[in-house]
Amino acid sequence: MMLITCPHCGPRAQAEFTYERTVDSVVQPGTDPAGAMERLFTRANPRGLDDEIWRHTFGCRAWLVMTRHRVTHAIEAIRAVGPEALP
Amino acid sequence: MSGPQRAGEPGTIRFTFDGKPLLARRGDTLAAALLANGIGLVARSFKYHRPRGIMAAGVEEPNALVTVGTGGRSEPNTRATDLFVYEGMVARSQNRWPNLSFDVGSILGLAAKALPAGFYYKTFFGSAKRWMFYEWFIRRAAGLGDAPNAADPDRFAQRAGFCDVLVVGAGPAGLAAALAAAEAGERVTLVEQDRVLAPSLVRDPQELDPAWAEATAAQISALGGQILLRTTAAGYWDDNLITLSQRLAEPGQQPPNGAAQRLWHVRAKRVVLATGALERPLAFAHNDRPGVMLSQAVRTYVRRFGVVPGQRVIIATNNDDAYLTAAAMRDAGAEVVAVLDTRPAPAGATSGFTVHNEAMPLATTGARHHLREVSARVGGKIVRWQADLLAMSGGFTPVVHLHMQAGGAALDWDDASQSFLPGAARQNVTSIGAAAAADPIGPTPPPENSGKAFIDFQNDVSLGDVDLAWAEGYRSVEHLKRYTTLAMATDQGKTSNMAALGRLAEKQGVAIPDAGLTTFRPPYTPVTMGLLAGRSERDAGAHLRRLALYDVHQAKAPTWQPLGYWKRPRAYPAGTETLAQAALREARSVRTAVGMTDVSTLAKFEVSGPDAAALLELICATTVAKLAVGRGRYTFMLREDGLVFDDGTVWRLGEDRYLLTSSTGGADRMATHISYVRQFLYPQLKVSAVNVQEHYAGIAVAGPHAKTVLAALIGEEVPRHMSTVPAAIGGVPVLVLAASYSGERAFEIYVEASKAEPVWSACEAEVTAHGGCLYGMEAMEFLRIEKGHLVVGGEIDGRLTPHDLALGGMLNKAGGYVGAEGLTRPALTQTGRKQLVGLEALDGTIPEGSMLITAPGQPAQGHVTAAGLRVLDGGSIALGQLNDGFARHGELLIASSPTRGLIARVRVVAPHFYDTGGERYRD
Amino acid sequence: MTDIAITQLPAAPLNVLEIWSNPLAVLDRFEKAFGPSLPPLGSSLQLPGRLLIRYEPAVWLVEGETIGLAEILGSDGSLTAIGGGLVRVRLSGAGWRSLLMEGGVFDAESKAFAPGCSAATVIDHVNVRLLVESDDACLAYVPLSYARGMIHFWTIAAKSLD
Amino acid sequence: MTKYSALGLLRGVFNGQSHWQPAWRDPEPKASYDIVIIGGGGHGLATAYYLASVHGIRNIAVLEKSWIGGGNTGRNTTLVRSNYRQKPLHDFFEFGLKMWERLSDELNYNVMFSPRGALMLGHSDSDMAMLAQRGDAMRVDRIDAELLSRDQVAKLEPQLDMSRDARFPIDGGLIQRRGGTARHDAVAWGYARAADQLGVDIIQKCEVTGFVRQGDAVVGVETSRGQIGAGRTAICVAGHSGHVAAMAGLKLPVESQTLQALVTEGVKPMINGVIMSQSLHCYISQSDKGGIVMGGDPDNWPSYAQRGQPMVTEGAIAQAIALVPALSRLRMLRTWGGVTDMSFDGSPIIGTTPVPNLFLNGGWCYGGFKATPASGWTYAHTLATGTPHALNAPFDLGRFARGDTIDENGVGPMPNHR
Repeated sequence: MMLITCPHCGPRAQAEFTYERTVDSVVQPGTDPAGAMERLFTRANPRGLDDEIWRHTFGCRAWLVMTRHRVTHAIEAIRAVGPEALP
Repeated sequence: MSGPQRAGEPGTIRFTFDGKPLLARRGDTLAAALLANGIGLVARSFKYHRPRGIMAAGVEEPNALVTVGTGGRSEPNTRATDLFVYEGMVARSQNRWPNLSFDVGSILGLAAKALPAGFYYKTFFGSAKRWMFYEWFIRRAAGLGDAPNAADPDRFAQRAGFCDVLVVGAGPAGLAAALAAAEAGERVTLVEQDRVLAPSLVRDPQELDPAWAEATAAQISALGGQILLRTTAAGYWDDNLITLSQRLAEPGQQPPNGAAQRLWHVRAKRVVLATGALERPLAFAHNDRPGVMLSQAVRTYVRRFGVVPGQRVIIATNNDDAYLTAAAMRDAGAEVVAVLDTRPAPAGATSGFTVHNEAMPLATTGARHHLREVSARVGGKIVRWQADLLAMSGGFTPVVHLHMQAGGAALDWDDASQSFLPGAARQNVTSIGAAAAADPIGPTPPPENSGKAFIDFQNDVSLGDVDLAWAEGYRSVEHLKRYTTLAMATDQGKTSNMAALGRLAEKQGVAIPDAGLTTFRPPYTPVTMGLLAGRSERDAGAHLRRLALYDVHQAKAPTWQPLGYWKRPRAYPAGTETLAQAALREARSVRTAVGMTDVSTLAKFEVSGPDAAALLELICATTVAKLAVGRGRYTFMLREDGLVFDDGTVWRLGEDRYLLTSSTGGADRMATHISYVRQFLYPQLKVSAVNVQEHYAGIAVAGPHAKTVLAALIGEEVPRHMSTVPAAIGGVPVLVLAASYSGERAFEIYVEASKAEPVWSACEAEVTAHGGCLYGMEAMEFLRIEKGHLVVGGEIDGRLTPHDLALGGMLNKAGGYVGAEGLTRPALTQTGRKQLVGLEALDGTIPEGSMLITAPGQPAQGHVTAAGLRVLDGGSIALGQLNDGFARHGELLIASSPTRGLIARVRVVAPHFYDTGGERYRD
Repeated sequence: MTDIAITQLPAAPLNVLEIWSNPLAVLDRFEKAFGPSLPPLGSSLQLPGRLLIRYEPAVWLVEGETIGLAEILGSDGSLTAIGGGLVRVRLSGAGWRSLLMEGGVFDAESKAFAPGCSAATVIDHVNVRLLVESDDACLAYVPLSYARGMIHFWTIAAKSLD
Repeated sequence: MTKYSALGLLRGVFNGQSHWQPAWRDPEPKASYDIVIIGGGGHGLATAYYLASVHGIRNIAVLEKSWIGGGNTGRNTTLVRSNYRQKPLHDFFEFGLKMWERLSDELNYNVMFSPRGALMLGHSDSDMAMLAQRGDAMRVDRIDAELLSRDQVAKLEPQLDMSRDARFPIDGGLIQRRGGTARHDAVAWGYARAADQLGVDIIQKCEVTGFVRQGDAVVGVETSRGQIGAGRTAICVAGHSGHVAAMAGLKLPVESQTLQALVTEGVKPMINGVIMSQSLHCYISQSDKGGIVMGGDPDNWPSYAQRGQPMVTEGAIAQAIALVPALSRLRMLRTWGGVTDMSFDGSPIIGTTPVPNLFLNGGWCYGGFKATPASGWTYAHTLATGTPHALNAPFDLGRFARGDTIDENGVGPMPNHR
């Protein structure tokens, strides 16, 4: 069980988080249908680092993007996304 | 006199073994107590049912497994060496019939030559049934103890722990490390699997002794450190998470506080492994008899438990440590017949014992509870001795299991000790003490007859089996393990892995570190399943979700219906009514008078802000912005792939405030979906979407009298169909939505859940006064099927488009909703797709879930998603999905359920059976 | 057995206060009206008649009075009532920190989790929000449907604490 | 090659079992092959065997980066069944189930296929309706399925908690009596031995590091043991499909996730068949050695680590004990993780790719073991003829963009929602 450093709450157990999808599968509004399906239905799925979208679902509920290694599970970077985080 | 025995008092704790009453001293393990009672034969091996005794004194014991406890507390396969005797303990031997001394299964030992490793892959051919015939016998011969035959009466606790330093093992090294950390002001947790601190100091008191251990522990505690005895670090996971299993009671013992064990999830900043080392057995013929023990174990029984496991002992060793055992036995009054040292002279020369150098045991013979004779090759000749005990030491294997479980960790080969030592690690973990270094050993000669030279004792794997696997091409260490079952027993290869690796390396002609290494997987020692399940009792880790009005319903003794983690009233049977009778009565009440039901579990989201409509037009595939304040409409939602995944209603409560409802089962999924769209895709929107599913309890009132009931309740004009007004009932503010799922004029009353009870009572009084009654989910199902309303999980099964569900006309023409792109995929508009239809029976009752076929033997063209009846007139009707269903109205089909032997002829019709013009919604 | 009392408190008015734009201006207006600023994530602010607890980056839970807040938010945020859906359970007695470790994953025993601190976490699979009231008491906001199950869980767990 | 038989074992009594030959050779790779199969798991080895035995193509190499059968073939819970609701799935798996029934004889290697029955429990009337629907869909296509009452379930598996006040009370079940378990290692070894006998080169410790291209087409592979030419190249590395396909520039509808499983210490027989549930996410069976083998949902987040989150297993065990209370005092002996190819509709992918000469077999999610014979058979057909067999045609790579997904659970494209 990973220890994930939530940008808002600090280090918390993975059990508080849920994985949503990879950044490369996000379909941004206004994408052409073929491009949207290409993004929705494929993943780079590297045996290495990838950018993933997680949510601190059972904590502060904020969305996060983390760069994580798929073999070591090491989290190289993590950032908050969504509405501007308040001071 | 021969065999194991104890001098002095036998002890005061009463226990039984195989029904025989015995006495133990306080602090005895079962193994110690059995030896003290002269019992050497304790178990039978897995495959050949060979007689086995006690080999070790710790968790590595492969042989001495017993079942302990009774009823639901009965624990099979418990190591007698890891079980402290308690008053009244009931222990039984296993894997024998009719009894331990005379075990019919031991005839398998006679056939051993025909049953080598992997024999079952080479025979028992023929049909699967034929294999199952043989398998029946194999399954009964296999296994070890019996599973309990009752539910577990105890609970298991689970707890989180956090510390700066977790020290595993309270031996001298672990205690010192824990003290140093505590003195440095760190938050320390120290765990020890034994029930005493530093058991090795009890065995070998030198400059440090048990009193030092007690004093050190006291200092650690005084500095705020936490010391957990009888606690095993079982698993090492990501980011220094360690799972600990803590025994609060011994196996089979009634726990003092209700919890038998506690599972800890400990997150440590740093981990120190002081896990010690395990002694290796030597491989020679019949090295598995009762009376052949590990050298340090013999010493432990003598020094810690005051039990002398034999009177005439042969020591066989390749290292110096075993001489301490010789000394301990001599001190205890036993005769040290000879020390067989594999090393050349002068090893052991100054020990004062009769030492034979370049000597290795050849074989043993034995009596029931101990050995009779040991033979050995000494230099070039064979020598025999009368001896009842053989203490062996093949060197030491540092316990690197946790180090390796940590992932990304390395092992370094140490040639002098012929052992793997912990190397670099990715996680913040270090190993110290005997876990990090081992003393040098001499040669370990291979046995002259490998057939009965066991290396994996429990699974009866001999060096001969390893040789066979090699000859047959199973040459990777993993193939070897899997083919021979080596290291797959309950001791997980703690005493066998190194011997197997050595043999494999010999065959390959490489050094041991080049022969490969198997993966170390959690747990270090087996962990009780109930402990892992932990937490609440029998709840499958899923608390029941209770309605706000749970007690109100419960008082009416409804039939409950599970839905996800919820339970909702399914019907309220009166008197002797069956469920079906009650549901029909309730449904008829709605059609003819009025009924009320609890709709609290529906997903609800309050969406407010200037961009509320914009967000909702992303979530909903219908238009929203055009709704007038106070109005509502039906809506549905698409996944990004364009398929419908939920439906509900959306209401405009104020200029920029909306209420969205959707299905109960999809509530969490919808909450995530809305949050993803709002927070991730459109963070710039000025909108707040709050999950108010549990804030509001919901009461639906439906039927021709619903309007009258509502007028009486709110005392003002009731909203027209698909309108909403705020109101109050008995002074409690409510929100009234005029929406209908039943097909009748109906209202949903939403009230803050904590204030729901008086509102419910007021409604019930009014409904009853108008000749109505409560209705449950079953009646609701009848009503909605007749009306042709959809249900998520039924008609909306995540595989259909809005067009397939006849909702295409409601799609927001402007697009822009989530799923619009996915909906353009070519196959979603092709012919032959499943489409929503109604079905009416020409005869019989349409079975729910049945297949729609044109004729018997033909493939399915669709299926029945929900079956009901015409509530007032009777007659079986249903909704279904049918290939090209829209174009097939009027066609006759068969609804066939072979699993239930039910069949009905049906006509395909439009999916509306009641009030198709919607007249009943109008006032 | 550790001394812990588990008490369900009567329902209180609870509102979600969410800010979606111009946060600094909202904070400014809040300070002008009430003096102190809106509390940061993981903490709370007790004002006369109302308690504000920040559990999410842009969301505060307001317990008690909401008068004046709508004006402060203006068009930069909104208030939504959620009090019906949460049950307040007070864990009091010296052992509350140990009790929260049972079935949990959050370090309630940390000294940093001091009076006034708040945290949302998962206990026995249930999403619970915590507010440290004092060294001897912690308030848990539990979803209504799980409340009875959680109180049962805590009652049983308290019996086998060290 | 020595034929396996009881007589052979008896002969071994007199010669110390010394007459047995290696089950497969350890050949050096040749310069090129007609077909190179990447991946020496059950599926790859079965593909090689059927290419050689059915299609007469024997100039084949199976390249395995480690040791054969060491990936998901050796890490699953060994269940074999065809009880799927969706037609393309149950037709495919039923074809495979029929192959299982005669596999030991065909391979002269006892794979211990034991049709002990695959029982799926229902915990409510709606569960029972879903089970009936699944069973009816199977029966209409002539696949065995039987709906069981509470009493029948109780008789079949006496250890189940049949009490009415259970958290998830048992209302009945759907059984496929022809379903059961098999010995996973034996499947890999049996296919390997049989394929080897037909001349297939099984090359272990040979990792593919890239593809050799001629224009768009793949004409060989780069490996840790040098370049190997290939007429056709077959990816068969479920768990790592995305990684290998990426070497050919392909992005797949696959995400690799960990699936954990565990086994308890052995006990005398207590579970008769395979127990699954319509509402809960655990599956339980007992091995011939006596260990209770069980698993649950995948870890639901991407990983190639063969290492999971302990709380996921703990959750599955809690469910299993709710169903079978007597499991409580058994002990978990081992837990392990496999890397699964989670596809975006829950169904496998077997067929051609946009890259000429390159074929794909993957996306097995956590259901690949039972498919081994059918997967090998249909993949061999696809490789030999260049076009898919009718059974695997629906499982093509293009179905996602086209909209023809085969979604057994109806949950859509996010594998972690599955």
